[in-house]
Amino acid sequence: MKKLLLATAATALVAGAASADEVKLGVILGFTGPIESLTPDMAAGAEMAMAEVSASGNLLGGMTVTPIRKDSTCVDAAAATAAAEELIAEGVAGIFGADCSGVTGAILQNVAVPNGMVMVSPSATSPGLSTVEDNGLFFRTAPSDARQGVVMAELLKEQGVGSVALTYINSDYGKGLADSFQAAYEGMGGTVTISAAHDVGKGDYSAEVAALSSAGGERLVVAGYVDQGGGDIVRASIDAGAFDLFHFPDGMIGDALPATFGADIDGSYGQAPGSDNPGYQTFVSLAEGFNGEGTYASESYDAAALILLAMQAAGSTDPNVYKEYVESVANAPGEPIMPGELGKALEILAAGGDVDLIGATGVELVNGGEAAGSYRVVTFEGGEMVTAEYR
Amino acid sequence: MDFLNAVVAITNLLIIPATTYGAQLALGALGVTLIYSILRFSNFAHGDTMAFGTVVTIGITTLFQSWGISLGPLPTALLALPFAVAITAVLLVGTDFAIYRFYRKKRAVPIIFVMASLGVMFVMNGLIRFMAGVKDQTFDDGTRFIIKARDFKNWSGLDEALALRTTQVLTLVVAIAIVAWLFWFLNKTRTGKSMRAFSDNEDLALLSGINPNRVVMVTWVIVAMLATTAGVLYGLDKAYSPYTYFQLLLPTFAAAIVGGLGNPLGAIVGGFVVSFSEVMVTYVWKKVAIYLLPEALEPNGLLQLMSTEYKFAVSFAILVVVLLFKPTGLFKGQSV
Amino acid sequence: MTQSMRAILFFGFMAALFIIEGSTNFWIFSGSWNTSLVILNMALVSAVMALGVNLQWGYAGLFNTGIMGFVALGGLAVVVTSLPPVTESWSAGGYRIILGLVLGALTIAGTILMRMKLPQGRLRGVLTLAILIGGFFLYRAVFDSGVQAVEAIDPSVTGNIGGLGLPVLVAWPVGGLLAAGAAWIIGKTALGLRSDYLAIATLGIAEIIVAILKNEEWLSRGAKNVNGLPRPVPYEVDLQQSAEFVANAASFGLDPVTASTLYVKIGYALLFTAVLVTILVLSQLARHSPWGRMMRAIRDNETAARAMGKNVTRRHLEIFILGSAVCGFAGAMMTTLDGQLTPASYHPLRFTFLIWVMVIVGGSGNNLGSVLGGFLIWWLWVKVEPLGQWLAQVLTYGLPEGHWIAVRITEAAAHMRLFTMGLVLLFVLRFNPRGMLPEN
Amino acid sequence: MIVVDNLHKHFGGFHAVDGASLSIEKGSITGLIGPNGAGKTTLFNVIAGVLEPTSGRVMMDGEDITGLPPHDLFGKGLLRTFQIAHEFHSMTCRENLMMVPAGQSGETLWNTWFGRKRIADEERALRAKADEVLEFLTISHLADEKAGNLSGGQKKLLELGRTMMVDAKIVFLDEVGAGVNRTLLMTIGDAILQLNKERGYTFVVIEHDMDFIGKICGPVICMAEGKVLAEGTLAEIKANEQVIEAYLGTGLKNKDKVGA
Repeated sequence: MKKLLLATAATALVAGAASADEVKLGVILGFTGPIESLTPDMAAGAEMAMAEVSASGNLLGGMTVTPIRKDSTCVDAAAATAAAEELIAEGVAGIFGADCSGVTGAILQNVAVPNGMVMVSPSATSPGLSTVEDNGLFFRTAPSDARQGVVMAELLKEQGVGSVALTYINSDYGKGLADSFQAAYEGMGGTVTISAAHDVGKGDYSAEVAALSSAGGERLVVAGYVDQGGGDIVRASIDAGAFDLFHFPDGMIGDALPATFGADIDGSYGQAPGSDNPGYQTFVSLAEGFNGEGTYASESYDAAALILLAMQAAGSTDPNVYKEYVESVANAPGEPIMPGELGKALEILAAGGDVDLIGATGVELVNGGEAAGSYRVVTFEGGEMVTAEYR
Repeated sequence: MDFLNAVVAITNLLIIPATTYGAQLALGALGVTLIYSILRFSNFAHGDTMAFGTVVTIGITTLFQSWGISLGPLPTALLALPFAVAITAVLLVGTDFAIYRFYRKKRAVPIIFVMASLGVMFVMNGLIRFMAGVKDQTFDDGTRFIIKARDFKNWSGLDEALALRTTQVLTLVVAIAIVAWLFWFLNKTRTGKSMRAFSDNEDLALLSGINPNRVVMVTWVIVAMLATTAGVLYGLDKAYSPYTYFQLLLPTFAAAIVGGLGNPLGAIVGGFVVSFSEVMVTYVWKKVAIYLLPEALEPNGLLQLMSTEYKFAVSFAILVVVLLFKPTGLFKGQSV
Repeated sequence: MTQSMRAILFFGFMAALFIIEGSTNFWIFSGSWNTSLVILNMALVSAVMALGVNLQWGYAGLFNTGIMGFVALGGLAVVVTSLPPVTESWSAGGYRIILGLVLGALTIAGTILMRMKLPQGRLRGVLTLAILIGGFFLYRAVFDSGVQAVEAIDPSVTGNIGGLGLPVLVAWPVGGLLAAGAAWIIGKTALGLRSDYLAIATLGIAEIIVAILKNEEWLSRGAKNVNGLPRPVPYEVDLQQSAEFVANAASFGLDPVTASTLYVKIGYALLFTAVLVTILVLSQLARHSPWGRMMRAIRDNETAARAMGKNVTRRHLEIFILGSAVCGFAGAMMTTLDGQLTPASYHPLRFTFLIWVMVIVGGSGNNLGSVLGGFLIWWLWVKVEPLGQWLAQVLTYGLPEGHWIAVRITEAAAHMRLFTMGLVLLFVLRFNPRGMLPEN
Repeated sequence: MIVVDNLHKHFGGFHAVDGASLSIEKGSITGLIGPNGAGKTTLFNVIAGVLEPTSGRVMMDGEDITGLPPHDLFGKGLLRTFQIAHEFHSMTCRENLMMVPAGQSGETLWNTWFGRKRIADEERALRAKADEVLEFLTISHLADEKAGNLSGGQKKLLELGRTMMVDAKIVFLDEVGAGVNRTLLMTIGDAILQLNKERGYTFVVIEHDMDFIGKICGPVICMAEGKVLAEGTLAEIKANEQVIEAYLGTGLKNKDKVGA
């Protein structure tokens, strides 16, 4: 009983007003619901950035960062809104999240914008979110799909691929990417033999593979995530001898691909945002106690880092002040910052310098918080993923 | 040659996967149907029971692997399966003892049981996530293939490939063995006969001296076996994740009802009806048509009845149609 | 304790929870009126949904697990009512889509008509097949080309046909109507089934409805969601920029941000309360009338009710449509509150089974009970999360940081939500099966 | 009044009613007896529209009523009670009675909201009528009791009472005496006789208690194995060899009853 009382007291203290040397950040992700298997790594990635900053002791004269986790449920907009309101009540200085575009839109419109709170999502890619009136408060580190579709189409055409089968995850990310790719590719004279959606969490993908392979095509474009059905489809296609060559957009790119499929996908191509960026490897090796290669884990690290660096640049934890600085710390010019160098970045900023967060994903923000930039083209040789070029 | 190609294409992409998936669904549906016929309610917690059994199997498999025990070319999970069945059976019998028995004594209406099973579903949902987290888990080891696609192409010289995975054969073999055993058990053993008598007419069965508690317990044990096996086979063939297993509840129910709730044979047929319809309705028949039809008739379109987005809707649509025109299912099941 | 005393007590308790949430920062309470009102608003919507389910289950004993589908249709109503029409889409293919749908409907109607006219036999079977197959291909040909044309128009932003451009409040009754229409079709076909079967059939039909919303982009933008739906209340940002409002807020001693967010939420709360009270009053009036008596008789004993001259089939259909319409109404309210339609977010655990927990915990058959259940369970649904985190803290108290048990428990805390709902449901079913406010 | 013509009702291979033909005189109280499993209740259920007949016809006052749904038959004045009491258990006795009359304006949703006045008037009249019926059945003291709490016999009375809420033409009583104590049974018997005399109800009564049958019934019909075995007065039936055979054939269970 005594323990219980003590714990209650402790909670009450934690929940109390932010002390002067502490800055709270909300971490709102779908810890339950359809993407519950991704969110632990995403949260860990973001919290890694926060811990790094706290440990450096350089944030605004030695402030520590406390993450406060809330469940967005991914699907329940009302519960997510309530959770976000609780974050506001707890006095957070910024919100990392949310994840799924649905709840992200709801929190953005109903909580973040009204309260003037900065929100950086690592994963919401819906093009629809670009049109939401956000007062410059909303940012995302996941790249927009529109440009990638064009890049991917160009790549395939240049390699002389005239027809592909296309499968996409039935979410705003997959659908958006599939749409932009199909439009671009067909505009260049290519043929998409079939465009078939696959759903998250439906385990059995025989119907999709059957449809894709009987429609045929020189390559299979898999606009999905390795651990959310995309991997299963690749596996089933290889197993059935339906496709040997694939093309992978960013959601699929990661060391999980060569690790899972080895030489089976030799000759395939893919692209992911990134300049010649060793940051990703650094991030993965720094990740402790979680899987740094998890989908969106690296974007999460960058998102949290962005918020904190912007605070330092602005010299304030007030969202309405530091929102102006998010783009400048994300983009050139400035000293490039790799994962693990956040402490250094804070020092430079404190001294009045400028930084360019490269981070784990080579984050680059354009017009109003959309991530963009260059793409790294990869190919698979001898069971290894190698960089072919940058464009 | 063209004809052979067409046959191979259909076998490879339609018949083999649909048969495997169908067998997994059938095992799940058998569990649902047994509960329905003997305990007289639709158990909404069945998907999570499958998940629970699989989680336990994964745990034990990991343990075995750490001890260096393996089954050679077969997945270690097979060795862990009996232990997992035992643990799942304990859980199910415990659930019955703590929850369902009370309502049985009160002779509550079936809907109350269904509601209680909803509660159990919620609780199990939390429980399995607490036990094994939320991540996808692959626990298949051993040899992956019996026939490899490329080997087959080289061997046969056909344009179309044929592949056969170990887990696919395993699913079928295990499913057939279990179903055979189940039918033998229900028809030949004393306990099985008393279960059938209990299912046909509870009051008469009680009068003739059958111990209802024993029947119920045996039922739960068998359900544990069916559910765990179904879950493990599914997980071996694909992967385990708690969210997916909850989603399995719906096609499983569809299978049980299409076949006729309460009828074991119906459950098996229902499983295959659902799996085959999902694949066939969304299948792109273009390639097969090109192989089989004279050139002049070659199709331009994909010859796809419905896009794959609707594959889940297909099984429900079949469910609804069957319910409307043949409410007791294809094989005569029980009505409430 | 009398029924009304109980009701007053429980609602008083509920009110206290909201007041503490708004005023006191202690334990799991956040001490923010904004949070309190956010929870309250969705609680009001949940209460309306629970009322709809109670109509079907409490009044007539219909086990409908397709609530999700009706709620989703309500959401769709907001899109097709309040969005401005996309004129390019209409000229590109909108009319072809409508024509396609009409052709599809004609095919089905024709089949039914033919089957009614002709005697059973081979001719009828062959004709059925012929009409269905022919109709299907005709429908697909017209419909698909229309859909392609519409979805090709600026797919990342529109790609749909838009709506009628009416005020968003009109969408609420439209949501009810859409749900009622669907319920009519479903009821006509599936209501003959008994309990378990009806449950599974409706569960399946709801999945089909959501699958359609998820994939028919010309209608709902599918997985790409519809953002920025119009609101019946002003935008906070506009209020913050209005000098008059800021001055008014200051006179209350509030800063503009707090004042504007509270203002908007109270606006919603008033609208929702008006709806809830109206539906509650109408339900109560119906309940305490010969109509309610007849419904209870049907629920108690269908056979006897039939023998006593009641047309049970028609009455079941009537109440199924009515309850579904209420759910559709609530679905439209919810989508308006969210400001967006996200078809992928409709999930049976949340939008069907949770509503059932509300009805059962509150007291099936009792309208006030359903409202109470809606409030309480929604409050729990939100608050179980901080409760779980608190519990995790208590359980891991004294363990070194990063200890695997502590990590495990903390990770699992989020899953307390479903677990708790299950426990609550089981406990109520076992120890208080008639709910907190039983039917009198 | 009712003519049943060569009626069959099969459940799978089991012929519950196997070519029964009978007619019931207007104004009579007809007893329907027979050993267990003779098909009496199934016959009732087919006549009352609960079950579709496999073949055969049912006529009422010269009109074919075969296969009409129960609520239509109710409208034609054909009412019934059940072998196992089918009370509306969560409703009070008075409500059980008040729900019976058809065409109450309060049964339309619109009126429950906007026609309260009319409903109130109707309810007053209904309530008075229900109280009258309760009085007649000597269970006035149970008016506000939940029907589910009644004893088996009281439930039977209540079911009989329901038939009195409207102007019935013919009432089918299924084992009205089962599980009812003797005193109560006599009360029921009196009520039936009185209704028959004063209101001109025609009754068809399934009953195993031969005393009761003897007391109230004029013609008696005996069924066995789904067929009509004999028709006549109770005395004639009792003397019928075939009838005795049929009862004996089913074992000794019913023997003492037929002899009693």
